[in-house]
Amino acid sequence: MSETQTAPAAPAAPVLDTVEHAASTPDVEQPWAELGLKPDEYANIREIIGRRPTIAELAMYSVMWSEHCSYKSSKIHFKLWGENTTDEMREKLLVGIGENAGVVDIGDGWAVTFKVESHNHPSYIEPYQGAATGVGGIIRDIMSMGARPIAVMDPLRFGNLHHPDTQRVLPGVVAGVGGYGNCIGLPNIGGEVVFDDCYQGNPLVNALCVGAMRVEDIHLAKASGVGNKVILFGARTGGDGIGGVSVLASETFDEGGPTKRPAVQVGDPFAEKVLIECCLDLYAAGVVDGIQDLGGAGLSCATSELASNGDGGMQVELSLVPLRDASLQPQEILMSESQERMMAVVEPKHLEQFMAITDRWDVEATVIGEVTDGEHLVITWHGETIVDVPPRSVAHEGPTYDRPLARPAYLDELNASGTAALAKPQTGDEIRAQLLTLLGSPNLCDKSWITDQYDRYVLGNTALAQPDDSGVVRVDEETGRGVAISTDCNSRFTKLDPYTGAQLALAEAYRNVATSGAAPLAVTDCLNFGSPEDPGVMWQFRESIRGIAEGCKFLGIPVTGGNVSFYNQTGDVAIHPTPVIGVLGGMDDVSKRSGSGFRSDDAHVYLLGTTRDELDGSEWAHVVHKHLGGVPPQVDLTAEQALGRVLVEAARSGIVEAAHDLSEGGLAIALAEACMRHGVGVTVDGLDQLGADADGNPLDVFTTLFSESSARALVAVPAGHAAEFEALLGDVPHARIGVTGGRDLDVVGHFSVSVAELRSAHQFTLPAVFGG
Amino acid sequence: MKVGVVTFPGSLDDRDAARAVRECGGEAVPLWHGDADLKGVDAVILPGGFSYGDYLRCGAIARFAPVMDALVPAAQGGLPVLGICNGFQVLTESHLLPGALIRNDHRKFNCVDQRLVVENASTAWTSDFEAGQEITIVLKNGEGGFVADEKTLDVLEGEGRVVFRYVPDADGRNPNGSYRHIAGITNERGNVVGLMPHPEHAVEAGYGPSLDGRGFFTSIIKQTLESAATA
Amino acid sequence: MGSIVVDVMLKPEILDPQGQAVAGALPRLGFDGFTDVRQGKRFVLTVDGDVTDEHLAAAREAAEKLLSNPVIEDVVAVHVLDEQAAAAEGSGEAEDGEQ
Amino acid sequence: MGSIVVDVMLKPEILDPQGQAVAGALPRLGFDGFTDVRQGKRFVLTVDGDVTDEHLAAAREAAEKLLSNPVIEDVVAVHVLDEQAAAAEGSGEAEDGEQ
Ligand SMILES: Nc1ncnc2c1ncn2[C@@H]1O[C@H](COP(=O)(O)OP(=O)(O)O)[C@@H](O)[C@H]1O
Ligand SMILES: [Mg+2]
Repeated sequence: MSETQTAPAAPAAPVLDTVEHAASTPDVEQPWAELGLKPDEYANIREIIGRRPTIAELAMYSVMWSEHCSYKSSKIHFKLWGENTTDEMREKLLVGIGENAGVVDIGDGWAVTFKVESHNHPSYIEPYQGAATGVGGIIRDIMSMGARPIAVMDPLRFGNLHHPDTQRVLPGVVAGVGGYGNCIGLPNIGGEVVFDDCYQGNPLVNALCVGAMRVEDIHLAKASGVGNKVILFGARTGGDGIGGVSVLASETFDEGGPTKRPAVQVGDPFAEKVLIECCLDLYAAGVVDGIQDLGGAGLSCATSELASNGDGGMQVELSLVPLRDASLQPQEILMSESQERMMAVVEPKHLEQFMAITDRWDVEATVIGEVTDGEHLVITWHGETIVDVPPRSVAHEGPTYDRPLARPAYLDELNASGTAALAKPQTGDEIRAQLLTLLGSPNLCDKSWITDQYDRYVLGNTALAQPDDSGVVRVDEETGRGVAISTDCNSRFTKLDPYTGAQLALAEAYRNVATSGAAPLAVTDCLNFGSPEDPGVMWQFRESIRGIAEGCKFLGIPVTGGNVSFYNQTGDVAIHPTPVIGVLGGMDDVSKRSGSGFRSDDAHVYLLGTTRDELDGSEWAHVVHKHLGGVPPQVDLTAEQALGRVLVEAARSGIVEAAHDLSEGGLAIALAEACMRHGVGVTVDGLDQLGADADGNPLDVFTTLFSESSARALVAVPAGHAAEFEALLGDVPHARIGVTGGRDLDVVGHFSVSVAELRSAHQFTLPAVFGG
Repeated sequence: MKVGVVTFPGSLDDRDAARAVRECGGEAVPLWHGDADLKGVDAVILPGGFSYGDYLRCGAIARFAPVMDALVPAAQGGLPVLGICNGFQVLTESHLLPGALIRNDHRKFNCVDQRLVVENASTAWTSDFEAGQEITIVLKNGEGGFVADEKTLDVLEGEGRVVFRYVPDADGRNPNGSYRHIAGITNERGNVVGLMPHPEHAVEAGYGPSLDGRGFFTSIIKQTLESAATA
Repeated sequence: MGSIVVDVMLKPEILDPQGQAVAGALPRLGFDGFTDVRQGKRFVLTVDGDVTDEHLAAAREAAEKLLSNPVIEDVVAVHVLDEQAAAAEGSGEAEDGEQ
Repeated sequence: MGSIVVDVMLKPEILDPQGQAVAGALPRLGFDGFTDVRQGKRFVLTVDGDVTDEHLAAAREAAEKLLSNPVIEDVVAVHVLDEQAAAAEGSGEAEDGEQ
């Protein structure tokens, strides 16, 4: 049969929207609104490139200018980071904000990089895969700095423990975090599990990864050197991605159409494990000039960022991209968020060796383009140009908004309704009963149902993990040099006062790290908020950043990077502002770290810091009275610093038997946890004299036990070292409140409870809900 | 004294096993899954991890790696082999050890400090222990339930080839539903040992629940030195 | 005693790392003829007595509600397991009679 | 393009924690009629062109060698997936035509 004449009319093949075609068809209707662009943003794109964008260009701009990739609502407030970073703070920073992850000098030629990111919305839709790919994504960020990933953490927030949807979301998220992390072989060394009704329709799944490398091995995401090859390697590209991709799919095809596009990305931790080892071999061989992970916005992001950060342009032939689904259109390939992919820039003379290494690991690698002179990112499809743009305009010069902000009107009333009027327990028996209630409450109960699903030992360098105050891992096997990390945020405090609450989160993470014996060095943050279009939320956001930035300046530890997650809300109702803060500290020898549990009898127990009447926003008010109101505890960063110095110094001298920070649930919970850890009791005395209210009157024992004043820690020191320890304390307020030993937590004159009873109150909450 | 440690794609605890060998005085030799070459080592460790993602069945694909073509006959000829966790799964899939490991009965991955009883202290890898000794090492897996038919179980018991048993909890349960609380077994000759828990995570003070894992590595090192001396 | 089989597969557009691992292993074992492998789940639900239409309807509902995750999986078949095949399953014989 | 289905089930005497979990969950969702549940694996192997006897033989061999572990599992069926059913799998429709 002779083709063209007699064949039935083929369905009109969609015309390839080349640059040429776009230039000659300026008036074509384009789906910019469906892709989430605003009219002025679309106009802006036309102005930048001097014509209408091709469909491929439109795809790139729309994903790169999305809130997630461009930080368009938040960027304007980021200048607070810079303004609050002193030269002294910068000195320790080998790479600062703006790269895939910041890098900190920890001494002896070692560098560490760490970052926390959110994967909230995908984890609500498909808890297992959402959480798994969240872990996978942050690990690639760390790899792309040239580091070997050495540990992960997972700050998690869920709705009500007893809500049926929590039964769906929590086990899936936990299995996903574990499924990915365990299979890829990274120890999970900590995180958070918080339950609050505000997260019911919008749980928070944040993931942190830390990596280590020699200082000289730092790699950056840039494409330089004309003629250098651009290589895509790792998994094949499929139609994975949410939102935009499906818009494009339906845009281009009316009927019959291509295969369906998945709404959910599926992670392949095995592929990523192989990718890690492969990348490390590539780095060791010195064959990588620039490197970038593929995460949100996939190839659009990787190509435009690499080109934008380099000194030339880039040319890519998109049809060379290995596909999992042959029906993908070029614009879809650009937007696909398929996991477990990386992009490298490689000098031609290293190409052969590069390919030999990827072959050895059975990793598919394809040269898809090269670095060019000039300043354009040019992408072709079977030789025809479909993208020709200035890469900076895609990657770094997206829109920025100065959105209106306003202090929410409800705050006055909320701040006025403190806990003073709430009924407090009067007798020792009542205090005892409330202690047990709190110990079994969702936020304070034993989390091992969750954390036992995570491998905390793999790699053999874990010195501390859950349930201690921070995760501590060795970096250098010769010397024991290593790092400690803690993530924290009490979002009830941020709800009451975002500035103070954010500083309290910073202070808590700082304190946790110091409690383990590490000197705090640097900060990462994951800012989880509601809609930026709500002025109240925007105000919370700005206040939180201000709190963190000013707090960091005071403490002398720089923010190295982080992540912003907006639109965490159900209908009009936003979650509590939740700026999760991760603090990283360094230690010369992590075998000297302090654990949180009492270990032996007859150690002296000290309470360091000042206890005030601070029950507003506390766990006690939340659990016992379902109350949230008043003002959060006072922040005293001078006191935090002094406390931190003592804790680090004491650990270094090897005289600490246990150290535990005080946070949710205050002294009572800290004591109970220290006893339960290794089954060693404590006799506590003299609490009646310990704290004072604003007028200088002594606090009642209940308030002393449950207040959540910050800048406090519990330390146990063997009697023989007590004098040495006291000499270290300087002007840090302190009191010797007890002696370890026995099998009970005995608060003399008030109540006594056996460690066994503490444990049975503590252990069964999660198993009762999720099964044994 | 050279102990080979095999790396499959997806092996995770290979570096840890090598470190444990070194910590206990041996030389660790990396072996690559793709090479049918044991490099003249005196013993081999198949480490923990998720070889090939453990996607089909744990250890099922690793079994067919070229290195196994060399290892299986060597093990049958008496070369000491220790399979830890995924390595144990590879050994059962290769039929060097009987039985199989299935999904934990509670269906969750489980990472705990686990008490074990050493039942057989005369294998190549356990001679530094005493029979009846209790040790605590790390257990971490999703598919650690040891199963076999009754006959096989009886043979294992009868021939003293159960090497480790979990110490059951107060309710008489072990951590993964293993039949007869079996945590580790050996072959007839006593040179091939497989177990789910991880001795390599209990060899250094400050990194792991105890130092009880050292016995595995000191046993094999001593035994090799002795047999070299008598040879 | 009757049995109902429910077959669940990942949606075709969803990445299947398990199937890929098998697909990668087959050629290494000398099986070259297969171009793709997908791995799914097969549930066998047992009922007392013969399988009724109610049972089948319940199985179909359970398949959608519990046995599959509609975000990533499809229920590709719900059918009665015939006696003979069931006997073979019991005795472990391979069988290609279901076609 | 043809496809071969390989069904693998745990041997009846082997504990099946996943099947048990499903069996436990069904009554909680109001499905009372099922007395037992077993969960197995279903592989779909794709070949270029039509399925030949050689393909089937290779699939049977792969099923015994790789896709199942004879110590704990049985290969309960190896059969050609019929076109119609395959189309339904593609489109994700539930289907009880295989009976
Ligand atoms: N999702 C999680 N993943 C890993 N570890 C966790 C998780 N949630 C809590 N943990 C660990 O449990 C312990 C107690 O948590 P938390 O009470 O939040 O500590 P703190 O109040 O000292 O920050 C810590 O070691 C923490 O790292
Ligand atoms: Mg703490």
